[in-house]
Amino acid sequence: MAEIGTLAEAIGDLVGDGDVVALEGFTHLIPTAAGQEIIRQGRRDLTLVRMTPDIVYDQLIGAGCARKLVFSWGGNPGVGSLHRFRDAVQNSWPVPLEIEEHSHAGMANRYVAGASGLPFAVLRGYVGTDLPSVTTTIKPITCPFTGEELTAVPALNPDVAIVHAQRADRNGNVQLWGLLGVQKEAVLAARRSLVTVEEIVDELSPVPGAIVLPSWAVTRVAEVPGGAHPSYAQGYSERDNAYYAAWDPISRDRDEFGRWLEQVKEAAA
Amino acid sequence: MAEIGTLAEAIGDLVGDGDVVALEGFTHLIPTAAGQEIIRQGRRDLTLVRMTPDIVYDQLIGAGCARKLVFSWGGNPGVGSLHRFRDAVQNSWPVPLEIEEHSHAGMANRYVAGASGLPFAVLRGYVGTDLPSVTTTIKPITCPFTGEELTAVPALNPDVAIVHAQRADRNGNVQLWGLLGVQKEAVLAARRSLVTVEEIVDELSPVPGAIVLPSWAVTRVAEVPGGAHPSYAQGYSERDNAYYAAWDPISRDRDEFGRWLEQVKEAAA
Amino acid sequence: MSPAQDTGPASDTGPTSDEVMAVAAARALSGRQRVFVGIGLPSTAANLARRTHAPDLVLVYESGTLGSKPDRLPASIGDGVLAETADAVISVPEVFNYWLQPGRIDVGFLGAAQLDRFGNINTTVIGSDYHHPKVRLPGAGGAPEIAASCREVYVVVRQSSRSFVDRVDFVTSFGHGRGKGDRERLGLRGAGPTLVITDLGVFRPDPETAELVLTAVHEGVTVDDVRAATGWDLKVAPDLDRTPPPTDQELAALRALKEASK
Amino acid sequence: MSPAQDTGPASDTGPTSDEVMAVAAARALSGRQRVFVGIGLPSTAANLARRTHAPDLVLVYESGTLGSKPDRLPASIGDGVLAETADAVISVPEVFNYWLQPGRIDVGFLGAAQLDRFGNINTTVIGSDYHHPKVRLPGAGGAPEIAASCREVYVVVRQSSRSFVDRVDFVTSFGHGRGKGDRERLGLRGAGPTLVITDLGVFRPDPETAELVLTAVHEGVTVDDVRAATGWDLKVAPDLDRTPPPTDQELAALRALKEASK
Repeated sequence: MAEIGTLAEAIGDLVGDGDVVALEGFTHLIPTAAGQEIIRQGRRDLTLVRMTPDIVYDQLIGAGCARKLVFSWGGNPGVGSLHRFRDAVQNSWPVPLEIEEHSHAGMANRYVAGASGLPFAVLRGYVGTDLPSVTTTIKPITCPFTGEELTAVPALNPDVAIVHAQRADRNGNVQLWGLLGVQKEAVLAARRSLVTVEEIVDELSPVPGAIVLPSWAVTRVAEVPGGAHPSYAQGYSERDNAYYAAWDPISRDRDEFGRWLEQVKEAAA
Repeated sequence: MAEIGTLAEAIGDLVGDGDVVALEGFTHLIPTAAGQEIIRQGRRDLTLVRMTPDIVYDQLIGAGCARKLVFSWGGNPGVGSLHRFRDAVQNSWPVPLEIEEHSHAGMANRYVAGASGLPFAVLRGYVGTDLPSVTTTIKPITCPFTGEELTAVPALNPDVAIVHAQRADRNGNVQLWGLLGVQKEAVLAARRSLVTVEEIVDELSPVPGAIVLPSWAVTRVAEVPGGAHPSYAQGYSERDNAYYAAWDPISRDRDEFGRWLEQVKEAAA
Repeated sequence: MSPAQDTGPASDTGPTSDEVMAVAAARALSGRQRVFVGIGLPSTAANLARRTHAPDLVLVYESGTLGSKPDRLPASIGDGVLAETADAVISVPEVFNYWLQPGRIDVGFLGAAQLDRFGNINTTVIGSDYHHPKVRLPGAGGAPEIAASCREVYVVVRQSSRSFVDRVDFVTSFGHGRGKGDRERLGLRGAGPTLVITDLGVFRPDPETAELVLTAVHEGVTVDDVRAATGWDLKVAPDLDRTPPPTDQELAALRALKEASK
Repeated sequence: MSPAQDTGPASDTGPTSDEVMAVAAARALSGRQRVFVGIGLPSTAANLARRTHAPDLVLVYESGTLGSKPDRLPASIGDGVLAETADAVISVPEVFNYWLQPGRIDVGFLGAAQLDRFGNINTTVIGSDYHHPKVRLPGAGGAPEIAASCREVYVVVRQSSRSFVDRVDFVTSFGHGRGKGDRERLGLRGAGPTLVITDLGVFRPDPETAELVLTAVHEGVTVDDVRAATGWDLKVAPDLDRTPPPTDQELAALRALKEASK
């Protein structure tokens, strides 16, 4: 049964230095508030896993929380580059950042394998590209029936998965809808999980397109209205496109970013 | 784009003698009317694929349409045995029936592989059982990362998949809800597909828990109200438990079954 | 003397042997356990438990329902009431891959046509030749992977010397193989059958050998009755228990469940 | 002389080079094609096509939407308007496994940071050392499998001698490798890049060698302009076309789409 508590408690209890942490949400329901709480609590040496490390990971990387990034697309969507990510890769600032780079199909299947209790997944992927020459977690595998060669990728089983959802009930059952990304897979693949939600309600009335994560598949729920800002929570908020644009100059300059970081650290969760 | 037509035309156009045919629907939305139309059109030498060959396949097997059955559980749910199935396996009546026997997890994953354009699927399955000794489509596979041995099963790619759904719109987009079974996977795995529906509507209004199969993923749609009887279509009909019970004495006796068969053949689609 | 055969519930009669079995099986479930429920006796027992002492029990059906709360006994694993009352409805591939396979389910609740001394289950064929069986049974369904992946397996089965055999004709679902350590050798993660409940008594695997041992007899059943209905040289636990008879409350709840499903 | 650089739409001005490119790319789509759409230029072109000559175009986005019908340009592949107007919303694993991988999509519409003479795409790093790149780009996203599995791939990219190179620094998405037959040798099922549209012209692979050949130039662009913006010894098709300029209708539709997305 998921325990319901505050965001600060949840991060304190679930995320430790050196953990493998996946914050998921595919352009929708990105758990940015949880990422900023990780910054505030000063976690270090994290292996950050995420298909699309956008602003939320640019912030964590710039704050020096990460030792390694496992990802498939790192950009500020609709705007351009993630400058903190680039600065870390190109200049090891503020700390060196190891990367493990995949494609979306590969990352999605790695979560599926993790959620399924399998050590690997099979896909038609990466063929002819230079990714297998730089990423050790891509290997060939042969079909035992046809002899055809395909590609295998290992399961992702993060220590902690963090996602944002629209609602939970008081028993900790979680409901989300709209673009679903890989949130279910990330939660099910992880050893521990935190779901931040827009609101906690008495009853989860059915919503078209919604999925439910039963309370017993979730470790912790925290009510964090607006916790996905600047992304959005369908039915609750709109994407703040101006914030994505405004992030570019903050991210581009180490001093600007430093001032942003001080503000985040001073803010209460 | 799915073409909309009659059931009789659809079976005539899509199902040929010797085809591999999957009628799916996991206790809900079983396309029984389509099965009876296959009987009526006198198809022979079919390889019938279905996780739960219940009454619909007992009828097809008893009518002599099938050469082979690929399945994981063959019973009259809540009642007992499928006597036409047993008579075919034990006594080759009316024709011999080859069987390829799996577990539900294996069959489900075979459809998933088929829908995914992969030649095989991996699962933790069949270990220690006698199934691999009698079924050639179960093989070991080794994880290229951990060295662990798992089980592989080949993809299912039927010539035709037939499912029943609640609704379609006039463009052939299909909507179904309630227990979803493996219908999506069966349709996507097959070369051709037929969806019988309770009704064709102007617009598919959203329904909680519903999925949509876009028209371009379906070959043919036919309006067949009650086409899932004696199973049910959530929101349209109730399961006819009395019919399941009444099937037992019909199925148990070759002559009783013969009389039933004559009635089906005389009925128009 | 054995209890009366099941001739249908009647509120003024004592418990039938099937009712004793259902109540005993229901009592084995408790708390917030996640139970993967097969249809028939397991479903009856799991629903009875949820309606009596274990209201928080999470019922998972292979038709794709998580947390079903039916108010009557479902007629099949696909009964609409399971979907309508579930916390989540998912596809069949998902229930097996995301929920069963990773070991998220505490108890797999299975029936059997044949069960052997090491808890192996046969629901495939009776007779030694698979290709020319004496009786063709329904087959595996979800059972092989339920037996492999749940943390524990409870089996509920009507007992006779034909169903309780030394060695099953066909291993549909792996129990303890030919003895202790076989599951570990095969890399199976769950503990396998830890409890077998029949219409005569209760059996548990011997911790040393994994052989099923009689640990309790139901009201009105003797050890000799059980031996007569067992196809191997049955061992009896030194501290043999007697199953307390169904309480009035349990019996009423069971009969109400069955009545509501008519 | 090249057309004016893109300085934002204004209804009383002629088409910018980006607008010419978007219109040319939109024209390449037709009928009921299923198009897997990347964000940016591909999304603009695909939406323009749907709003003009190809209303039945099926737009598939990797965020998990099948048949999106946005009334404005989505700001990202996860824009809410894509989900709200879709025929079906599915998970990200499903879009890649059930819809892209089996070859259900007709056209994969991709952008590129670098594109080489054989249509290979780089969106990973600029510089020869992956571990110490000159410029770290966003990476692969969905592109490697889009390039592998769609029946055809169209690339739309702003052209310069830096982006149009003899050989990409890193093969993020496989085009035609080092020439004709490489895709078949690797077992790739789709035809790969069959069309490249830039702000200067249109390129197609030579049927004999798979090398990209200039097949059309846009209005106001000379072959020398194109050569100057190409990093290899460019071949020109003997029957070189000239792209008809955007019609008033096309331009109005494009500007309306962009305006609505503000």
